[in-house]
Amino acid sequence: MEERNDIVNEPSAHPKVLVIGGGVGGIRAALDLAESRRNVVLIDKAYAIGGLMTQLDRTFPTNNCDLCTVSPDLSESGRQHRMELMPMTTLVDIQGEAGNFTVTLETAPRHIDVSKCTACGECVAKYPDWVRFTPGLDPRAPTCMRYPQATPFAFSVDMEKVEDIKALQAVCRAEAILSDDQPKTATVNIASVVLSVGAELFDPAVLDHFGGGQLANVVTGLQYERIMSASGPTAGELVRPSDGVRPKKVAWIQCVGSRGINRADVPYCSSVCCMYALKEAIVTKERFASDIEATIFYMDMRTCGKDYELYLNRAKNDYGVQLIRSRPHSIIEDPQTGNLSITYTTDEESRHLTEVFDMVVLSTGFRVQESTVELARRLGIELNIHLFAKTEAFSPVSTSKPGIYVCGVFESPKDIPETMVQASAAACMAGADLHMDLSDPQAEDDFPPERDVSGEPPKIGVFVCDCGFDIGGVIPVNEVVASVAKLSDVVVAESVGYGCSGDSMLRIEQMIREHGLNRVVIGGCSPRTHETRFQDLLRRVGLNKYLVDIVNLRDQDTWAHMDRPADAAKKAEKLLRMGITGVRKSRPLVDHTLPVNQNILVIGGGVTGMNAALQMAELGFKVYLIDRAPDLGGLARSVRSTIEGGDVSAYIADLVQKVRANDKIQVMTRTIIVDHSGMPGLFTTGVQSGPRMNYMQIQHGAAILATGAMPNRPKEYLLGENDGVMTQLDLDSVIADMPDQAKGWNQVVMIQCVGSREPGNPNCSRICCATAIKNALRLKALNADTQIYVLYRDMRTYGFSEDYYAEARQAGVKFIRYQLDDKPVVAETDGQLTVTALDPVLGRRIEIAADRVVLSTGLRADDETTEDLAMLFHVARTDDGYFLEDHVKLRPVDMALKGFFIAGTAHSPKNIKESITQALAAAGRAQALLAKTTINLGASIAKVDGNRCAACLVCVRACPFGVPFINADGYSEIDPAKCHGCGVCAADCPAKAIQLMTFEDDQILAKLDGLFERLN
Amino acid sequence: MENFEPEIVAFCCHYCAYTAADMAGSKRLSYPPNVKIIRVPCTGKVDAIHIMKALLKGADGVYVAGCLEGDCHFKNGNIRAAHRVAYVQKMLNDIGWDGERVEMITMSAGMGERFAQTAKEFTEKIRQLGPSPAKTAAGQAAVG
Amino acid sequence: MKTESRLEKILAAGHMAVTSECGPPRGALPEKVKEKAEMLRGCVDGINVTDNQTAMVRMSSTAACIIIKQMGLDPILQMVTRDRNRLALQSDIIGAYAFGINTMLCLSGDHPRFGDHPMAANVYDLDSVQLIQTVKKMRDEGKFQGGADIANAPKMFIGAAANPFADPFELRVMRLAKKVNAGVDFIQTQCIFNLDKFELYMKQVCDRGLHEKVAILAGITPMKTAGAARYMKNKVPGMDVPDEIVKRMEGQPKEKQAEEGVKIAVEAMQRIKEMPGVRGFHIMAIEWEQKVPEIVERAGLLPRPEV
Amino acid sequence: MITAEQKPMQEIINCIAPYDRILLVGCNECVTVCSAGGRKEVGLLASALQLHFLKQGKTLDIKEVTLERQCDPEYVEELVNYMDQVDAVVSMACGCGVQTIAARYREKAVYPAVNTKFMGASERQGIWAERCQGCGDCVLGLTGGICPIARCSKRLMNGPCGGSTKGKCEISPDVDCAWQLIWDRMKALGIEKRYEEVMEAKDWRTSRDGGPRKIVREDLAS
Repeated sequence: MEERNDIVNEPSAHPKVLVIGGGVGGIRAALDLAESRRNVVLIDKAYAIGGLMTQLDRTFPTNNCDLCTVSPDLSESGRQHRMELMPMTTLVDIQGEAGNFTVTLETAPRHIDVSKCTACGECVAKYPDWVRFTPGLDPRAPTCMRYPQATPFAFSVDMEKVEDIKALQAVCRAEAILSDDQPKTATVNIASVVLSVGAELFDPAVLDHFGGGQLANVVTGLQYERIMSASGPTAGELVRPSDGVRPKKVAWIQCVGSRGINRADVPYCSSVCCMYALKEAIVTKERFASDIEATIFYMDMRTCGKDYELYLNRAKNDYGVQLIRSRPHSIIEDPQTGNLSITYTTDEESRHLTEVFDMVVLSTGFRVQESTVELARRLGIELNIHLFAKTEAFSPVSTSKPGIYVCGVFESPKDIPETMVQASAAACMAGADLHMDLSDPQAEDDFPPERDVSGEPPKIGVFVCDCGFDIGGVIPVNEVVASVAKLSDVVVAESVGYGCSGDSMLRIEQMIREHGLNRVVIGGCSPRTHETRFQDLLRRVGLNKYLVDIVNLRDQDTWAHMDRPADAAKKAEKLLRMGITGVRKSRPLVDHTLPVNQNILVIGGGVTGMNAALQMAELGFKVYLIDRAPDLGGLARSVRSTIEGGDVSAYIADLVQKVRANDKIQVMTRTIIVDHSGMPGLFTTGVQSGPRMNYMQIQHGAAILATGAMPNRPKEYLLGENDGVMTQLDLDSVIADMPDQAKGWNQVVMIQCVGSREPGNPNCSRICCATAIKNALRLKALNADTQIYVLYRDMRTYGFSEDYYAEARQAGVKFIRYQLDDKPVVAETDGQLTVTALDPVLGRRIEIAADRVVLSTGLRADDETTEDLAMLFHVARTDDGYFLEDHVKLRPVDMALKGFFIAGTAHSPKNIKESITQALAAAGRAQALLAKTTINLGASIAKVDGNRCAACLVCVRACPFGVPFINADGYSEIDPAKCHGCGVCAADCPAKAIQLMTFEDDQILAKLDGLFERLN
Repeated sequence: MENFEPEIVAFCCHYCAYTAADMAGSKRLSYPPNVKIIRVPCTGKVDAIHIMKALLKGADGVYVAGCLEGDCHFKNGNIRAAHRVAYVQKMLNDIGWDGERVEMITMSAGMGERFAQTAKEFTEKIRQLGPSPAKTAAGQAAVG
Repeated sequence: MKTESRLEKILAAGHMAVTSECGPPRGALPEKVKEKAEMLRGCVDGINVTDNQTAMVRMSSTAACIIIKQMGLDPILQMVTRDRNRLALQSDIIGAYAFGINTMLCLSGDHPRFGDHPMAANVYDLDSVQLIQTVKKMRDEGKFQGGADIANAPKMFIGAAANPFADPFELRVMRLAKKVNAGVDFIQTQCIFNLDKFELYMKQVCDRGLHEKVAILAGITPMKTAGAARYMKNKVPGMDVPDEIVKRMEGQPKEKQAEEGVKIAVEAMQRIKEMPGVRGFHIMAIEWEQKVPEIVERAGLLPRPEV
Repeated sequence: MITAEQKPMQEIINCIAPYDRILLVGCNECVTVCSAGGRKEVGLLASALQLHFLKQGKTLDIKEVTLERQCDPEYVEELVNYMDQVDAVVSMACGCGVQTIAARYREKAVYPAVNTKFMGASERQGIWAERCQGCGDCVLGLTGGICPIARCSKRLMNGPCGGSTKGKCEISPDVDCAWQLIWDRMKALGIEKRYEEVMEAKDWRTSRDGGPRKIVREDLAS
């Protein structure tokens, strides 16, 4: 990847996809496109990509530091040759149509030649005012880069403020400062556009009742994130802005500017604030002091994502976060202390309550920027009433203009995993407008030739990250470094800040060159996530990538032992010693590759599976779509209408017809999976099909699990005993098929969270609140006089479905809140159903005679199916039986087993629109994998020393995959293309003739030597 | 031996136990820092010699942590490992050591809690058993 | 007549022969031998003396045979190839013959694993077929196995065992034929409980005409208790005890089981008598020798003919 | 191959207890194949012994060497440079290897660390079974390729004894009845008839019974 500041006038023969917005969504979309062999231009008006996420301290539900999780992705983008990154660039014009647009892009001057800038920081040190960015609260961040791992890692000069350009140029030893840099314009031929421009967070300064932006200790959620962040203005210390003292009582106020009817409010729900407030509260207690009181004032707790309810329970039960259901109406500051009084009322108490806090965090939601509205106008796409990009339920990432797709918050408010899913989906759609370039070989190997280090004695460089405060906040990194610096063969030992940041990487490269290092030890986070990054670093300096060892100082030391810092430091030293002694024995190795099978197996023929199949077929892949049911359609066949009024039945019928008619899709119904083998890119799955259960084997390179979920039907509230009690799904068909019957009902009671959010099935089913509202509105439309009561715990009409919640209230639907420990009671006397519940507003129990009681039973995992498949495929599941993605945040459709993807309700409960989105995303991710013509098997394969081999056959018999054989020369031979790298043969070989590369015995023993301080 | 802090080596398979250990870290689950992990692709890779050498070089306890039965990424490496650990336990008993100093543990990648819990339990067990006989015996000197 | 054997004479005269056995004591107790042998006087034509039966050390078979011979009875010398090589076997045969012992049974013997010296070396220089050959060669050619001449060669009436119930069943008749080829004169079978299977065996024996070349004495064992029946069914290799026999024993109260056992034995003998090719009975009343006269009588085989 | 299995640990420990410096010698032939005395077992035994003596307070110096073949003097010669650094030798080879070392290095005590068991074949991973007793006069051609001497508990040459039950030997249900196997093979080969030919008493002179044996190939030995 090169940053392009020069004029680019691409010939139309090589069209590209334009991705607008360099946040996590845009990066994901661009990466997916580049991986699937499409050329991409990624533009962002900021001067480094990363977006909002890089400003966050930690993300839920894992409470990881975002910088650490996102930076490998950013660096990944840094090595994609098909990607042009254009920071400080905006779109000024677009002409043409889908498949053949011409866009005009304008790049603002940076005044720095990024190809020369080494990000040394000298310019800022000397002239801090001449830099531009204001991250978070402090106008002058410790560095002038937006965050330490910024890509590209170059500075930008604010020419407006520069008084003496010559002086500035003089401090730059790299001669990178350009005095006469000018804006540049480029026209590019593109096939499609992905819009991932995000949104800004609401500025609460306009709200008088919350201090109007004047109160020092009232901050927004994002400001609070910056305060907590290790790269933030307080260097990771949690202190009050007014006096720099750590607060003892912190309050969060939810829905600030959202779900409101007041001036400056928006009516929709911003979807993410409940979770981020909970996260900030937990992290506050976890990282700073468990005795800090954390109180959240909320309207409804909307923790309806995958496993989010568990997170809510953790916040309440394990961390003691106070949750007060209320809407505070004012904050008053004590001018002496800077403390803040919050006045609020609750359902239960009619009088005003007041409580004093040291600090108040306003959970502000998303707003579309004015510049985005302008961009939409320029692009010619329609916006919805809230000024977000308009999409349809059955085409969730398509804007009103063909060829322009949208993902992320600009489509609707959403969190990171949903953004990632949508980004992959949008990339998949945008990619379909542009043929995959299979003729072009994958240009990857422009690394310099490898230096032969075989004759050299080990020269080791040890580089230890402090990972912000995650490592450096627990152990004295410099002391630990000093303690290992004296070990033999260690030439350099240094602490490098964020090891994965651009400048640190550069520093390491420089040290390797300078000292002629031939072995490198990195102390930082888990090699599971960061090994590739540092392996690439070695390749860049001409060293074999297997000459580096990553010592897991964070995940397996400082994180786990933060309560015992002295012991953690000792352990860090020992782990580093192990790394050093181990890496001395490492050898240069060559990776092995195999061709990829281009077929895809889609399991599950519901809406999700069919969409994924169609999309893959569209992209030109052969699809096997299997379902154990006799017909396609899945659960959606029992849904008639979406909340927006879309006709689901007609949609399904059309979808089935398209799938059946597509000659690239082989549909196999009544089919079950019986066996599975192979490796990513080369799987073989055995299925039995049809009434005779005929066996056949499917060869495929990847698979999408879209097995769906089951409608829940718990035996509660007389369900199944009384005909007047039904589920929302039942009601859906009554309304559609027997409207006259429904019209005659006088009173209908709906009960939410039946069989969800309680012991046994602790998670939220996500879809039921909107479904209840949808059906309530449909009933009201049939007969406005029907009285409808919705008994609920929290109304979770996230995003724009909040509109329908408001509409339902206006239509006279009554909402009565109940508690888990005081559930409503449904009884039947003389054929009359009655529902009794405590009305918290009235403060007494009410009894409602009901013609129908409708239970919102939601979904539960198809436990049997997922268990069977998990066993067959060796993939993981959550505790409640849904498939588990590889990374809940950043890889929500990939599974840990490479080549496997999940989509739809097999992942977690979701509505049709969300399921389709994930289906497209899975298809996109799968094609990115299949676009690779070869699959890298790595170098971790077993190797036989023919001289030692006794041809005893132990390996031949021990290998779980039957790979070794005794060759014509009379010794065991292991085909590297077939070896899975488990090492069983190496462990069993009685002649010790087999070594598993990268895990050789001498390396393992050397690590033990390092641990026990027997260095030789 | 009031302040005896055992030194423990854990051979962890990449796919399950090592990931579970990372998981324990990301959940900030505390466990004894005595445990030092050596990553292996599969517990089936752990040679009986590795365990013996770890003890010889000074480990007070060694455990091998792999996937749950039936979940091995390589079909049955964890079962093989369990047999080897049993073999080493017998060998240790035969030479007058305590076979309890080595153990096979299984867990899935998502079981951060179990990783932390078993690390605690094993460390506690070794603490009860006391320092490695290699350390306590008089006249010990550096070996191998 | 090949020999002086009483058994040979009985058979030659066309009588149903009856033999029984007595196990020598585990100690130098000649009176024990006499006591047991005395019980059999007058009701059998020959008394087998076992050779370290079940691989437990007992008084030597040769010595016990001498004692019985000296009582005026007719011992049958059992000899297993497990404990002695061909030198010892042949010298013992000569020695026995020197005391007038003229009938013997050639066996391979139970494996030492089952006895009280499982650590003992397992000789098996010869197997039972080869022992038959050896004894025959000594008798008919007057030569040792190694080929040298014998002065006053022992003339032994040669017996061997056969188990009609061991596996593989199809080999049992062939194995009998092999022993016949080797020169065996009479056969004592394993205890017979499964009469149908024995009948089938005998039919095959007769079909091949083997019954004309060798005298087959059917093995009979009376069971004392239901427990014994179960034990033999489940634990003794090569023993075929049908379920109905076990059930029949179990169907009786404890005190009547012994009587039932005798009854089963007698009924079996009645039926076997009618089977073509059967030339007599070998009654193995282990540690229950006193019952033999009663059984022989109830089977209608008393008194024993004089020859 | 010749099979062997490691001696009880205590026995080995007792043997070497008087010594401080041990040469532990493996063999890359049969004992490697049967996982009794190859490079891996040498490493394991060495560490086990060191651990044992460490507990006694003694640092046992063990040198580990695995020879290509311990029963050839030329290979055994490779040990010569170690001999002045060790007090005793422990061999993990079969008895042949132990004796070859003993013959070459007369002044050093040599102890076997394995019990040499039998000539056998592997049935599957980790299981070896006896197949040959080296009788010196092979009868396999007569017995359908299954040796009654090595595989019948009683070395019976003329058919199964009365203890053969369902294809198993009377001594254990884990042991196949050799004669059942022979009979099955004979049937498969269509040579059942041959069974009835009496196999004469065997001449055991060609076996161990004839005294220690030697093979001399004049053409090679000259």
